[in-house]
Amino acid sequence: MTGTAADAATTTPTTPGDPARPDPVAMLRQMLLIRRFEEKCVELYSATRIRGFLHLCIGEEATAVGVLGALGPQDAVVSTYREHGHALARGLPAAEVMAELYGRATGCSRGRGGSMHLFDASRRFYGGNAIVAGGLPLAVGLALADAMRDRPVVTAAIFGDGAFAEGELHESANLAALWHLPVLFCCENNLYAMGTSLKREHANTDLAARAASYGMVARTVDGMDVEEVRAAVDEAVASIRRGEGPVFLELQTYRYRAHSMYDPDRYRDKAEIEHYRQRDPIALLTTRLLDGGRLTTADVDRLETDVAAEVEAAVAAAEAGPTEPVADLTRFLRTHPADAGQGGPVRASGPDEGGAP
Amino acid sequence: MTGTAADAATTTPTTPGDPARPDPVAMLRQMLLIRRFEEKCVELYSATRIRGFLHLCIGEEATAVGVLGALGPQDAVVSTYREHGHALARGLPAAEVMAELYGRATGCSRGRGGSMHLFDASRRFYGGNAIVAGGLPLAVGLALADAMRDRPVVTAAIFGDGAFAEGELHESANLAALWHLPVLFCCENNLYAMGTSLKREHANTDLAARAASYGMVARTVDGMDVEEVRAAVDEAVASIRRGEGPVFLELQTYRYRAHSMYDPDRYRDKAEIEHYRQRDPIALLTTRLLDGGRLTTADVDRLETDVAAEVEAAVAAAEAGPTEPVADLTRFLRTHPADAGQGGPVRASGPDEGGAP
Amino acid sequence: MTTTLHDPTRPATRATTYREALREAHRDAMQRDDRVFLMGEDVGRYGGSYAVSLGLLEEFGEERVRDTPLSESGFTGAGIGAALGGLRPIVEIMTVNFSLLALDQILNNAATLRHMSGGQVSVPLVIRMTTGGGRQLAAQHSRSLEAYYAHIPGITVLAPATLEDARGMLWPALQDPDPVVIFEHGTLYNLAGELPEEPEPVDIAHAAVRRAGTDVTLIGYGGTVWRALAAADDLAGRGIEAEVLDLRVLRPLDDEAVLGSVARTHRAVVVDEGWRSVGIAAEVSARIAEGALYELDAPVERVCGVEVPVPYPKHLEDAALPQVADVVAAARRAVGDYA
Amino acid sequence: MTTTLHDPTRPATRATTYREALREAHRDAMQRDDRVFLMGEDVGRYGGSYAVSLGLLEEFGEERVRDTPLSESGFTGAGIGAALGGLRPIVEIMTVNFSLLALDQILNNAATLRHMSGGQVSVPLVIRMTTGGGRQLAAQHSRSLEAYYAHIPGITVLAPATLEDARGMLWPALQDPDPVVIFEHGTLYNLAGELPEEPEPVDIAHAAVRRAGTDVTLIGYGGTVWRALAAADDLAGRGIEAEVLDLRVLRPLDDEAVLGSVARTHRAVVVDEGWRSVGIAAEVSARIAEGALYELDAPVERVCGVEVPVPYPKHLEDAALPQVADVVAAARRAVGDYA
Ligand SMILES: Cc1ncc(C[n+]2csc(CCOP(=O)(O)OP(=O)(O)O)c2C)c(N)n1
Ligand SMILES: Cc1ncc(C[n+]2csc(CCOP(=O)(O)OP(=O)(O)O)c2C)c(N)n1
Ligand SMILES: [Mg+2]
Ligand SMILES: [Mg+2]
Repeated sequence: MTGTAADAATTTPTTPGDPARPDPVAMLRQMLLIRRFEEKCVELYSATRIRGFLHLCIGEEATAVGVLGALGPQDAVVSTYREHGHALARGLPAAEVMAELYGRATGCSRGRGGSMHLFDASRRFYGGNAIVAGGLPLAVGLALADAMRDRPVVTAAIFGDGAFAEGELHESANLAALWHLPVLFCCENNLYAMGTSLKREHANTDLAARAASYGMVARTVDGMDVEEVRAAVDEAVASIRRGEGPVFLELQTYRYRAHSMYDPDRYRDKAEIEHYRQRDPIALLTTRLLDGGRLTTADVDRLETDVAAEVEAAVAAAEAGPTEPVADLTRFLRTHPADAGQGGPVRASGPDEGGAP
Repeated sequence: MTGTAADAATTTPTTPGDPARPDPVAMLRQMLLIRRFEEKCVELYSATRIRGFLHLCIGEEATAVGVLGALGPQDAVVSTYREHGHALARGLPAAEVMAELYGRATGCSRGRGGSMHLFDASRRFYGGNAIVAGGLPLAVGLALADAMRDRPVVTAAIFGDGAFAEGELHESANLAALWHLPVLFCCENNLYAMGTSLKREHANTDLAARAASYGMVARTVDGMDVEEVRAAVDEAVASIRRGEGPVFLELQTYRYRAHSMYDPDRYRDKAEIEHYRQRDPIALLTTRLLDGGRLTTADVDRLETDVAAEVEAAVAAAEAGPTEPVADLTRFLRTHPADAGQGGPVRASGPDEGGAP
Repeated sequence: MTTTLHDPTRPATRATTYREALREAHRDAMQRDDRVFLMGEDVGRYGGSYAVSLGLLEEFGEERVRDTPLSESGFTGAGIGAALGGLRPIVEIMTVNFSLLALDQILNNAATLRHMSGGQVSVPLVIRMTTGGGRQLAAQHSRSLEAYYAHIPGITVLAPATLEDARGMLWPALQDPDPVVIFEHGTLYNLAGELPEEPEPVDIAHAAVRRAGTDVTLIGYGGTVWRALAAADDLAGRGIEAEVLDLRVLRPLDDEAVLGSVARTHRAVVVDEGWRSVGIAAEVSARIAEGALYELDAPVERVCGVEVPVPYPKHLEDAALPQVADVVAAARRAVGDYA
Repeated sequence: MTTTLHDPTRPATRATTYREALREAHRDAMQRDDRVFLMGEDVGRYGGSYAVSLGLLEEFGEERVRDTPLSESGFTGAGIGAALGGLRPIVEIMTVNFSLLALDQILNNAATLRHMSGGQVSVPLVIRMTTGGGRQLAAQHSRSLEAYYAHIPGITVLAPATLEDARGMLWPALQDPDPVVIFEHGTLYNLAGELPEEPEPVDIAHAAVRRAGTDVTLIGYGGTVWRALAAADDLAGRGIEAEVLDLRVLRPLDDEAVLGSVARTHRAVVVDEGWRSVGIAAEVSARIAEGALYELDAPVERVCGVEVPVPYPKHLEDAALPQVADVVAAARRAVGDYA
C-alpha cells in the first residue's frame, strides 16, 4: 500500500471516480463536502429540522471518498445507517440527500427513509440499511446477479466493525468466497459499535486476518488517509474485475462524534478522540497538498466556499421541498402498474408533486 | 496427538468416563454398542417401529466415544439430530434411547422427541437439536452459567461441518472465545452436509484454521481413531478446566450410511465410502487390541454377544413400554406446580404410567 | 389421494403428482426465462430434500440450480440481492422451521425495500418452503408458521393445495415484481392425480370453492383443504352440505370469496394447522365477524393446531393437529347438530 | 404524561419515570437473587440504548451487566443456555426490529425445550425489548412485532403500559420457570408519575381496567393504552363512556377480562400498533366474536398500524400509526354515533 498514494497525489487532476487516476483535489473537495454537510446536519438536528436517528461519519470521510471514488457507475453499493458520506461520495446530489433528511418528497428516497435509508437506484446505491449486517447478503446477491450475467461489475458492501460479529457477516463472506463473487467488503473499523469497543466485541480484533480465513484476499488499510484507501480500493477493484474473487478491506478509522445524536458518549476517553483528531483525514490531505505545492491556502479557501455554498443550496432546496401527500402512504408497497417509472424522488418536472410542507 | 493414544491402549482397564485413564476395551464396547444399536434401528425402521427422521452415525462411533468418554458427570453436552451415539456414550441407557425412538413414555424424552431429540437432564445431556447449529448458543450459555458460578465444568457442543456455515457458529465461537468460556467445540466433519460436500459448503475447508481465527485453540484430529480422539479431547478438556478458554476440535470422520433414511444417497461415490470403510474405527481399534495382545478373538466375541444382548433387551423394553396418554399432550408446555419432579421418562416406579401402546 | 376423476369430455390429461407438478413448473419457468434460477440447500446434487428439483441440475447446470451452504439468512438475502440485480431467483428454504433464520431478511429487506426507497427498487423474488406436520418429525420439524409471513405487508403468500396450483402458481409468482412466498405442505408431495396435457393458467389472487354447499363454509388452505373435503363428505352423510373454500392466497386474503361464501352458508369453520392464537385462522375469523356479523348464525369455529410443539409419537401428533373428525365436530356445532 | 395524581390519603409516593421504574426493578431483582444478570448490546458501558440500565454496571460489575457483541441469535441463545444452567438471565434485545435474528432461538429452543424433552428442562429466561413507532425512526426501527411472540406456545408475553407495571412485572417474570418476553414501548420511557415508596406487587396473568365505562370497550396494550385513555376522554365529551382495558399480558390473553368487559359494553375497539392482518388485534377480535357473538351490538373494530413499513416523515408516520382520533372514530362507529 505504499508508493501509490504519493504518486497519485502528483498526477494531473481528472474527474473523480475515474479508477485510473484518482484526483486528490477532488477527493479533498468531497471530504470537505461530507464534513460540512454533516456539521450542518448537527445544527439542523438541534433546530429539529431533522428528526429520528442521525449517525454522523465525521472523522471517517476518507473511507467514504476512498472507496466510492474507485467505483464506476455500473458498480453497486450497499451501505449502512451511517451513510451520508457514502451517498455523497457516490454522487447523490447533496440537495436530494438533505431533502431526505428533512423527509421531503424531493429526497432521494422520497423522504420516506430519512438519514438511515438513502437510496438511489439510478446510481446503484441500494441503501441505507439499519439492520446491522443486514445489507451484506444483499451485496452477495447483487454480485451473484452480475457474475451470472457476466457483467464486469463490483458490488461494494460497506459495514462496521460491529457488523463483523453478526452471523450474516460469516454467511456472506463464505458465500462470496465460495462462489468467487465480485464483492468488495469494506469494513469501516472505527473501534466502536455504539458504546462497545472493538476488544469487547471481538475475541480476535484482527478483522482482516479473520476475513482471510474465508479464503479471500484481506488487507488492513489506514482509513484516515484517503489516498491510501483509494489505492487499496483501486487495487482490490482491479483484482475483483479480473475475476479473482472477493476482497476484504479493513479500513481503520474513527468517528469523532457520538454514535448518534441520542448518544451521550460516556464510554470513550476524550484523549482517544483527541488522538484521532490529530490524524484527521481532511487535515492530513490538505497539509500534504499544501506541502507538495499542489494547492495554495487560497485554493483551500475556495474549496471551502464552494462546498459551503453547495450545502446552503441543499438546505434551501430541502426547506422548499414538498412533502408526500398522506394519500400516498400505501403507495409503492407493492408494484402497481400505474406507478411504473414513478418511484424515487419527486423532481421539479415530475408528474406527481406532493403537497406543500 | 501422538504417543498418548498408544500409551493409553496399554494402561489397565478402568471405568469408562474416567478422564485420567481411558480404557480402550471399554471404548471398543461402547463403539460396538452404538453400531449394533443403530444397525438394529435400520431394521426397526423398515419394520415401521421407528418413524420420522432417523440419522445414523454408523462409521462415526469413534467421535462419540472419544468425546463423551472424556467428560465427567458434571460436564454438559449439547448435540444434534445425529446423536444416538452421543447419548449412548454419555451413558443414557440403551433401553431409554430405544424407547424414545419408539415414541414410548419410557423414552428418555418421554417419547416426545424421537430420534432427533434425546434428552437426559440428569446426565446434563441437553439434546438432540434438529436446527442445524441451533444448539451452539445454548452451549455457550451453559458454559457461561458454569463460569459465572465458578464451577470447573466443561460444556461440549457437538455439531457437523454443515453447521459451520451457519451464522450461529460464528456468533457462538466469538462469544465463547471473547468471554473465555469453558466450551469444547467438537465439529464432526464427515465431509457432507446432506448431499452437499465440504468443498461446496465452505470456501476454506480447513475448519480448524478458521476456528483458530476466533482466537481459540483449534486442532484437527483423526476422527476414525477413537484413541486419538480421546487423547485430543482429554488434552482439550484439561486445558479448558485449567481456565484456558474454549477449544475447537475438528474430528475428521465419515458416515457410511445415507444422511437419513429418506436419503437415496445419489451424491457420493461408492469408492469414497469404501475408502473410509477401510478405516473403520471399530475394526481399527479391534485390530490394534488384538495385535497388542490386549484382547483375544474370544474376548471380542464376548463383547459382541454382550452388546447384542443389551440391544435386544432395549428393543424388548421399548416394545413393552407404554405410550403417553393423549390427555398429556399439553402437559409440560409450561411448568405446572403439580408437575414438579414429574418430567422425563416414565419409569416403572413412577407415579404416572401412560396408557398401553 | 386422487384430485381429479377421469372424464372423457375433458381435455387430454396425464397422471402426475404434486411433486412432479412443482418440478415441471420449475422446468417450464427456467426454460421460458433465463433470469430464473433456483437456489437453496441441496436443491442440486441431492435433488431437493423433497425431490422437487430432481434432475434440474443435470438439465440446467449448477449455476441455475445452485446448492447453497447451510446459511438461510445469507442465501435468502442473496436471493433478494440477485432480484435487485435483475434476476428472478427462486429461493428454496428447506422447511418453514428453518425460515426463522431468514425472517429478518424477508421482513426487513424483501418486504420493505420498495416502499422505504420510495418505489425505486423492487424485489421480484420467489421463496418456496415446505410446511406442516403429519410425518412424525417432532417439534422442530413440524411447524406451520404461515402466520408469520401473512402478517408482513409487501409480500404475497401462496399455499397451493392442488396439482393445478402446484403446477400453475410458480409462473405468475415469478411475474410478480414483488416478493412471493409459497408454502408447500409436506404431506402433499405424493398427492397423485391428473393434469391437463397443456397446463392451464391459474391466478394468484383468489380463493377457490372446492366443493359447493349451503349449510356451513369450511375454510382451509394447503394441507387442510383435503381434510376439509373429507369432512364435507362425512357431513354430507349426516345431511349437512358443507362448502369448502380453499384460501389459496394467505396474503392478501380474498375477502370477497370468504364473505361471499359465509353470506350463503351463515356459518364458518376455519381449519388451520398453525397454532390458534394470532394465526391465520384468527384473521379469517375476525374478518368474518367484522364483515358479516349480521350474517352469522353461529360463532365462527377455529379448528387449529393445538398450542404445543408437535410431539413425535403418532397418537400425540394426531392429537396435536386438526383432524377430519375435529372439522366434522366443529361444523356440527356450528349448524347446531347435536344428534 | 402523568399517570397518577397526588392524593394525601394514599401511601407515600415519589416521582419517577417508566425508565427509572424499569431500572429500579432490575436493581431490585439483582439484589434479591444473585442468579439474575442482565445481558445485551450496550447494556453496560453505554448504559442501555434507552438508558434503562444506566448505573447498573457500576453497581453490579461487568459479569452481571454484560455487554454483548452484535450477535442477537448468539447471545439470546446463550441466555437460554444460561437459564438451562441454573441462572436467571435477563436478555435485552435492543429493539423488536432486531429480534427476528433471535427468533429461531426463542421459538425453536426457549419455547420448545421443556415440552419436547418431556418436562425435564426449563428455561427461566426473561427477554426484554423495545417496541413500536412514533419517534420518526423509519421502517426498520419502528416495528411492532408482538404478534410473532404472542403466537408461540410456551412463552408468556407482557406489555407494561404503566409505571406500576414497569416497576412490578420484572420480578414475577423472573420467578416464572418458563420464558417470558417483555415489550417496552419506545415512547413510554419518559412517562413520568408517582410510584409508592414501597413498590406493590403486580401479577403477570391479568388484564386491567384502566378506566370504567359502559358504552364501548377500548382494548389496548403498551403504548396504545394511553391513546385509548385519551380517546376515552374525548368520547366522554361526546357523551360516550368508554371502558379502557389494558391487556397487560399478550399471551396467554385474559379472556375473562376481555369478554367480561364486552358483556358490559357490547361493543369493542381493539387498538394495536402492529399490522392489522394476523396480529394481536385479530386474535382479540376473533375471541370476542367467538366468545360473545350474541353480546355484540356492533362488529368489533380494529384500529391498527396501517399495513406498510412506517415512513420517516412525521405526517406519514402519524398516518401509519393508530392515533387518538382514529380510536375515537372507531368507537363512534361502534356505538352508532354519526353526529
Ligand atoms: C441487528 C442490529 N442490532 C443492533 C442494532 C443497533 N445498533 C445500531 S448501530 C449499532 C452499532 C454498530 O456498530 P458498527 O457496525 O461498528 O458500525 P458504526 O456504528 O461504528 O459505524 C448498533 C448496536 C441494529 N441497528 N441492528
Ligand atoms: C437450520 C437448518 N437448516 C437446514 C436443516 C436441514 N438439514 C438437516 S441436517 C442437514 C445437514 C447438516 O450437515 P452437518 O452439519 O455436516 O451434519 P451431519 O448431518 O453431516 O452430521 C441439513 C441441511 C436443518 N435441520 N436446520
Ligand atoms: Mg464501528
Ligand atoms: Mg456433515
